[in-house]
Amino acid sequence: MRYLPKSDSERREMLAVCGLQSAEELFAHLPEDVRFEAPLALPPGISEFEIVDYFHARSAENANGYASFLGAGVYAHYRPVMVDTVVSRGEFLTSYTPYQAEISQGTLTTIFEFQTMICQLTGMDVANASMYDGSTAVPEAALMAARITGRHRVLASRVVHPEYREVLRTYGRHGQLSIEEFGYLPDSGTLDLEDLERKIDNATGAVIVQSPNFFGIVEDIRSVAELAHKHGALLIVIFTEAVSLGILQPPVDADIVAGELQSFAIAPSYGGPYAGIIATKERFIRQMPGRLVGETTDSRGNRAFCLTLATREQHIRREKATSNICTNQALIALMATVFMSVYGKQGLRELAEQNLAKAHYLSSLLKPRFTGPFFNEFVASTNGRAPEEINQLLLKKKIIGGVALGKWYPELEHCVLLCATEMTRREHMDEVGRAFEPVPQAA
Amino acid sequence: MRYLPKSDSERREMLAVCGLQSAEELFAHLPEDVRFEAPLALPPGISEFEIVDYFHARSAENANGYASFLGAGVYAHYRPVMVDTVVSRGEFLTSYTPYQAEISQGTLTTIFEFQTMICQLTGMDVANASMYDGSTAVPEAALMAARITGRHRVLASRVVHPEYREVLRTYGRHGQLSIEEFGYLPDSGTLDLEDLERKIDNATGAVIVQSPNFFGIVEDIRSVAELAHKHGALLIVIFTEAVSLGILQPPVDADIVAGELQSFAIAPSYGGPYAGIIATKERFIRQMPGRLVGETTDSRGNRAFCLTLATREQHIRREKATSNICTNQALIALMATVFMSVYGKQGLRELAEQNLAKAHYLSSLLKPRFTGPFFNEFVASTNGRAPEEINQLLLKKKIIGGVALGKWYPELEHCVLLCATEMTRREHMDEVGRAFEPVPQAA
Amino acid sequence: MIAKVRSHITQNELLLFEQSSPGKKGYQLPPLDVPPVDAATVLGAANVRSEIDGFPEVSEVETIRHFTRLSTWNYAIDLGLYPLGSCTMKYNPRVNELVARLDGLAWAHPYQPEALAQGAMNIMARLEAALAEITGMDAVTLQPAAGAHGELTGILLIRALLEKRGNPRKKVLIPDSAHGTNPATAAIAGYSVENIRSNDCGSVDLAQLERIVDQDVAALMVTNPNTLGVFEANIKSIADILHKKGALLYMDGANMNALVGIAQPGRFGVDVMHLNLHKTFSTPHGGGGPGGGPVAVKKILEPFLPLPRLKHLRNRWTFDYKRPRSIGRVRAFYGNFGVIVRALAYILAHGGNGLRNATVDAVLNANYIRKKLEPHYDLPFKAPNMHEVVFSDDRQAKHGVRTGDIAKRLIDYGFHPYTVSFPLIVRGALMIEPTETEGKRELDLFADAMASIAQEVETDPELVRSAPHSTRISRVDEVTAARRPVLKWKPGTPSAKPAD
Amino acid sequence: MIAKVRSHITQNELLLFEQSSPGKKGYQLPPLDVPPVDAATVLGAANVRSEIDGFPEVSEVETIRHFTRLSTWNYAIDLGLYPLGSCTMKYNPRVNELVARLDGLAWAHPYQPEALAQGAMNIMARLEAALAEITGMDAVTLQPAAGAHGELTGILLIRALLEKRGNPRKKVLIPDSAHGTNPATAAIAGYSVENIRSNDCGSVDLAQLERIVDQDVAALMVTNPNTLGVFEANIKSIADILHKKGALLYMDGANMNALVGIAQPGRFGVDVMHLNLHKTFSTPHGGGGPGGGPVAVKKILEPFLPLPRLKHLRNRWTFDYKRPRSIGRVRAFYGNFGVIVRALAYILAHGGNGLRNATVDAVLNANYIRKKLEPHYDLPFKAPNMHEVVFSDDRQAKHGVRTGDIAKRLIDYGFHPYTVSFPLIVRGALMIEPTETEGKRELDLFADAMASIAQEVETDPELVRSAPHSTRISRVDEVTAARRPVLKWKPGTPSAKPAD
Ligand SMILES: Cc1ncc(COP(=O)(O)O)c(C=O)c1O
Ligand SMILES: Cc1ncc(COP(=O)(O)O)c(C=O)c1O
Repeated sequence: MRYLPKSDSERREMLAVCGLQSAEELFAHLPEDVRFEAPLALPPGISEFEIVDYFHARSAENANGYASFLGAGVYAHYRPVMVDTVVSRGEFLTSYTPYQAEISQGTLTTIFEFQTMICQLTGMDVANASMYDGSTAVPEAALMAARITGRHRVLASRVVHPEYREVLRTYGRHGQLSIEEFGYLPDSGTLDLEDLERKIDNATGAVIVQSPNFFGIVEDIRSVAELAHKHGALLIVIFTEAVSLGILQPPVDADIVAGELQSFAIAPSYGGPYAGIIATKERFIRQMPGRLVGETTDSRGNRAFCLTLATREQHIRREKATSNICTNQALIALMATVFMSVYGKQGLRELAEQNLAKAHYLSSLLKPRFTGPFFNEFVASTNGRAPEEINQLLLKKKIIGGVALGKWYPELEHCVLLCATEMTRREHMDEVGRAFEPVPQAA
Repeated sequence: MRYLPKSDSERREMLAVCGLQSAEELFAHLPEDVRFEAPLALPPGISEFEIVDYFHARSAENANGYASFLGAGVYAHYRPVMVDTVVSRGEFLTSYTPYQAEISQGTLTTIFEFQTMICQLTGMDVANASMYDGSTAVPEAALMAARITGRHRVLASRVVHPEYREVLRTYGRHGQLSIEEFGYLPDSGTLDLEDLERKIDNATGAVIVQSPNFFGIVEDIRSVAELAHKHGALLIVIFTEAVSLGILQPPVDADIVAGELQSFAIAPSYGGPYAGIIATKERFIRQMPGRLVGETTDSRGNRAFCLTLATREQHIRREKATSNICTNQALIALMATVFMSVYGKQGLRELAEQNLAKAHYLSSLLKPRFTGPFFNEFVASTNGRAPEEINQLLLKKKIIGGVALGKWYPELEHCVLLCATEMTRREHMDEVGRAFEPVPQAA
Repeated sequence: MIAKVRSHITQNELLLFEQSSPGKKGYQLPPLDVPPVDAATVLGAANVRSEIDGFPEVSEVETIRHFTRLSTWNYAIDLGLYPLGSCTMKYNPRVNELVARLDGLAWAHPYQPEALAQGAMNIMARLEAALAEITGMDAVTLQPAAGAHGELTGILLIRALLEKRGNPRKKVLIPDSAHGTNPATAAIAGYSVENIRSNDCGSVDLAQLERIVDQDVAALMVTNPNTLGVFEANIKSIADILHKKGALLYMDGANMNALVGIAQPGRFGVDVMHLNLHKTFSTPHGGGGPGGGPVAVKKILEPFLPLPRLKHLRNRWTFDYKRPRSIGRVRAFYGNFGVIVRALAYILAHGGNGLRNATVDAVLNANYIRKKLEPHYDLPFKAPNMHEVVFSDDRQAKHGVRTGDIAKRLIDYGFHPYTVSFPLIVRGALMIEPTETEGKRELDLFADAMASIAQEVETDPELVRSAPHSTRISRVDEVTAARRPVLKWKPGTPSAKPAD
Repeated sequence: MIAKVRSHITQNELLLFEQSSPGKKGYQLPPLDVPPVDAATVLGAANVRSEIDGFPEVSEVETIRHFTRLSTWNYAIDLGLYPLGSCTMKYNPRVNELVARLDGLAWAHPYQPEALAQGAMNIMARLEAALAEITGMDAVTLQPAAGAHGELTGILLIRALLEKRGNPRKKVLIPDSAHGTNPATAAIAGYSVENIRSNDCGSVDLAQLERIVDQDVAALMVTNPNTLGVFEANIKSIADILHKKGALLYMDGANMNALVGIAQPGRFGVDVMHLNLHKTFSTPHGGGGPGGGPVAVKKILEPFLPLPRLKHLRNRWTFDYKRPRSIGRVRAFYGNFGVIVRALAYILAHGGNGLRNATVDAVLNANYIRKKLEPHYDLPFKAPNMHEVVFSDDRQAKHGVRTGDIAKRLIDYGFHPYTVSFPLIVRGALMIEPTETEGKRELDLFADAMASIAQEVETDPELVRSAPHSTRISRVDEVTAARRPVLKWKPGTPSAKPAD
């Protein structure tokens, strides 16, 4: 088989060295009753040509050539060719976690650059080398806050991504965290500060908000921070649309920032792999989950990088570790690193401005449900029509419409969350505008 | 601009170093009347996103998703993923001709392996590092033969690829070669040895034949060789379908082999870039065109490779060089090298056998025009129907039929050259079979 | 004698920030086809940031050179043997990279209509079925993002089942040979960890287990083969002991590369286990991730699996969200789909028999290495090993050379080191896992290198202690890195000579 | 001081043949969906070969390691400055690689129906038009595969025109500063070559030219800017002299990177010229090729261009084969289409003004290098230079160090050498062309290296003469290679230590 670099004669030689007649003897020590003699009920191996063919066929069964207005945590941004060019280098693609610094400086250096750029973007002091994704970064941040404050009550905004909140509940379920939610304002679509004020108390360890929130609306971080800090709680700020950081005030008043970098040249890929991050203030470093790369020197005094502060991690601390995470999303974080390098300071700003302009053009054609300021997605009202009905019209035009919100927000059953990015074309937005126009009622 | 790694401040610094105020001064010495002040009448530069878009649109204007029976010098074989993986390595893709051996051993080693494998395939003693393509390798081989024999008369078989013969005529046109053709046998489709015998004389420097010939038919090289050698002429054997060498007797009786490697994982790419080769006998080395890599040692006695016998080449010999070729097809030859490594001894044989089987299945559904043995393409008779008519029927089924031969061989006006490879599916061959079935005549 | 590498020039390279100059660009955007908006107006001036301090400004050519140069400082599977024990660093087929990037898959949005996602759902369903067959379990979830994530999922499933039975219980038992993620996971899941000592064959001690399993024990997390590469011969009795007391058996499947096609955990008493797609199923490690940590369970745990679940209804795949007993989501969306695609491509390439042959070669390679190195290194546990083998630095320690030093010296010989000082039950462990994708020649060169180092330890220990000597940077000061952490670039730094 | 590189380990690697073992496989074919045939039966036993002696048998993982390891022995543009004079080694945009591989383009067969090839024909037509605009010529053919091939095409066009005028004439004039392909081309085209001496500014001597141009002269092949990087100021007078005598002016466009957007050859008397897509238009050199050598001509030569010609008829592109005066094909099909795609992508990316800006930066870089190196190296020709600059080793020769030695020493400093001993009119030439895609920092490091080597020549000439010292192989014995050519691997070889 092409993945097995041995000829049969080589196998025989090696068995001989091991003093064995046949390969089966290698398993002779296994208890009879655990050995499994029947062949696996899987079809025989196929050629590369057939593999490509098979996945081409599957790919063709998915949407192809559709314009899409889906956002809601996963955004369609252009992926510079440089990104796959870099991550396809075998030296990055097929290397392991850089524990052996002397032959891993390539990976270590890119992670150090990644940590630096995430700090520059978020206004935090330190950022880790990645988490699985944005959704799992949320409970990790909440647990971190609990370790820091010794408090286990968590208040999460209802306009945090619904699936992120579900993940938080799953992690919380076993009792270490007690999670409650607070509402949003029905007119502005921003979080309801008064509701938070009513619910927050001195047992509250963390307040969790998202900005831009799930409705695409920019939250007023400072006032939440003040409220949280007044009660001795930490503020955790989440972002799902990293491109927004190109133009929005960074969440400097947060204690912990947890986010998703999918927007940085990471393909939607039906939900993963993506890259989450956790960034925080200097003083919380030792409670941080995940890997960290630090600068140091080699024995000759040259600058060098290595994994550091490992005493937080499971392979040293075991049950006392700050998290159980081991394998993370290094290669995906590298994609984001290359993306940030390609766009740079001006590019990220200009990219954000284009997203802003496109989304606001789209909103000018529709009836926005909320009044709060938004970045590249917003909630539109269907004027009482079923979102499904409008989306069906659009599908006929090879357009995938927005996300219907009823399933998460019954009160928004006639609302759709639509996203526009630099890739969204005006003619498609105009189509969407037409599809939303009230259908003339037969008298 | 993204391809220009300078900031304006850096430009100013550098101009200052040159003692200049403005970049325009760099061109001050150009005569007024040659300087061109108007901007080029070309649209402004576009983004990467738009470039991809533009070529996607062009690509969509070409055939997509068609089954094809086109061969005639360009063959649709599967391209192992490994091939583009290797040639996309910047170290291979963006390096220059390996004149500086100490930092070019990667390229030099692969070329040495290439030369070796071409010799193993063709049965020749030496092979060069590549020519532009198969068609230009033909006149280069003819000129080489002329240098060796001192004779300028060339006899080319009419079943050599018509476009290859056109290129030969163009090169010959300026008088250094006088080119005549000899025919083929109307029943077998093989070259007409008697016609050759009639035409060959002691002024003939080279006899040029192709095998498998343009009709896909295997020629009897030995008897042509005997005839040519009897008259002191050299035999040049051409191949356009390299995969045939996996199963066919190598042309060991040839003096020069000139061929096209497109079949070895080189995309059809609307006619190029491909890779031609010239291989020959030891004693003719010094008359060979093109680059050669040789084994040697470094000053410490390590095995090393370098370009060699450069005294044949234009940069040393100038007007006395064996050819004017400089840039060749190195990266394409590397594709072929990777292909040969992936398939190897058994794979190339099995691949050839599959091609053989597919083509013979197809021929069993049609009416072959000739009786000679063929590899993966053959001429089918349309029973008097216009090839166009049949191909139009097939196009409706998203099948591109064979090549109509009338334009090159008026006597074959009702014949089509069809090719089947390992990629050709039985159901499409059956469709072709049906399309060729005689249409019932209205009485 | 060092036969595998020679020294050659490699390019130095500054950090992006150190190459940045105002106005350099690596991007261009298409012209805007809608009216521009004023950010301050639509967002409110207070919400608009000033420029991103220190963010790089470089051109495209500098970007490709930056990452290309850095890449040459790495070792990788594509360059040679990567014998990290427990990590299963095998060849990553390139066709898998190609298919994962097909437009219809790479650009699929998790919320696009199911009717326009059948291809993706089909791929997931097919991998779930294949993994169920390989493990001999009843159901599989692909949602976990990595092994540790799968562990957490698995323990939460156990907790959910026990809760339903009336008592989640308090403790999870973990052998002292286990990987760190096991205890860390149990803790996050709210269990206290009780470490159990391995017997002198490195296996779980049945008698001891009998003693400590009681009504407080929720589960035992066992790795099989264990981290010594030794198969837990008593696995069925272990399962019985637990089951008798109403506890469950969790299996860490990180070492499945020793069992695929040979033995099915579902048949030897395992209730729940995870797999590492980035180990056993060849998806690339990418310098630390991404991975995939599917969890396979027996029927009793199936109702608790994370939602949504794939369901086949009227010839169409659909997601089932109506699962009242589910533990809920462990991550957003459906898992690391791109990794799932690669793992399926790997399974399709091998097929049933092929997967078994791969296992056989993996075990053969480990046993071959064992035979070759036994004369030179101490083998603390003599039980037959499967896909990996663990030596100790006992003999070398006498010369003041530890496993970490031998590892660094291996670098000079052109190899990536084995796993150092794990498992903890072996003092100064050398944990070696060659995997099946290594040929005889590469293994022989490795064995020769290890033998030669053993020699050097006796003749010139300092040479080994101060290794590596041939890399572009010498041994790194990890102590200072941790004592005075510098975790991001600051203007003015570096104090030390940069690699330029 | 060497600031740009450090030494690091690189993997050794045997030849494929030396790793081969019977039965190892890197391939698998799909099952045959038609009946197998017996080769001996259908082909005749005599036509069927026995197995291919010595052909490799290796697995997929060995293949990727083989080529990955070998690649690390190369220098490349992606690693740094490649200042080869006359070669225009500029950055090769990666998006061009992507678009050239789009299925509809990469899998287009040259004989597919024109109706199903409009996209490809459109791309070719658009590049023809862009090149006509850039050169200021009237028509362009994309058929030639490289520069030398373009030269041959151009000279054959001239020959065809002159023949039509009644006399093909005998001679082609070529300045002694010309590239070797020029005389080689003229010879193949059946012309005798008359070399003309450059004047002491390195340019064509008008007076001399006046004297020698007669009825036997078919054309002058001039490179402009010439190979010293100097623009032929008298180019218009040169053209006049030739035209007065019924001869034509051929321009070797290899140095167009100095003129794009600045001056159009079509406006200064050139009748026919070639372009190198793999130089001026950024297509990758790929270790020696492929390239593209389009030829641009004035109206008078248009009827003779190779066939087929693209024609726009009723909103459709078609190939015109009815061109009685055409010189015929210079190659099969239509040219190196894949290279054509990349060149067009490059032109689209820059646009009109962008192309001019690139030229300006290219000339700026060359002049910057000139200024920086003038204190250390002898500049034989003082005329203002454009995109490249040529020094001589005059000063260093006094210490017994020649340009070739300095070139090898540059390797230790982390740079690819400049072009050595070309053009021939400069004794011991150092021909330096940085191109526009180099930043200030890379140029400064290069200038520092050159200055430092000039120092070393005075303090320690042997150090330079014996360079390189830091590469995996030291200086190569090219003499023996040529004296006893070993041009293929034979079992039993190598006699020398292999790189393993
Ligand atoms: C035995 C064992 N268990 C668990 C893990 C954790 O898996 P992951 O790194 O995918 O989270 C690993 C891998 O490091 C391992 O080797
Ligand atoms: C001045 C000059 N003319 C002609 C050529 C030949 O071009 P090519 O190598 O594309 O055949 C070259 C490139 O080597 C050159 O530098």
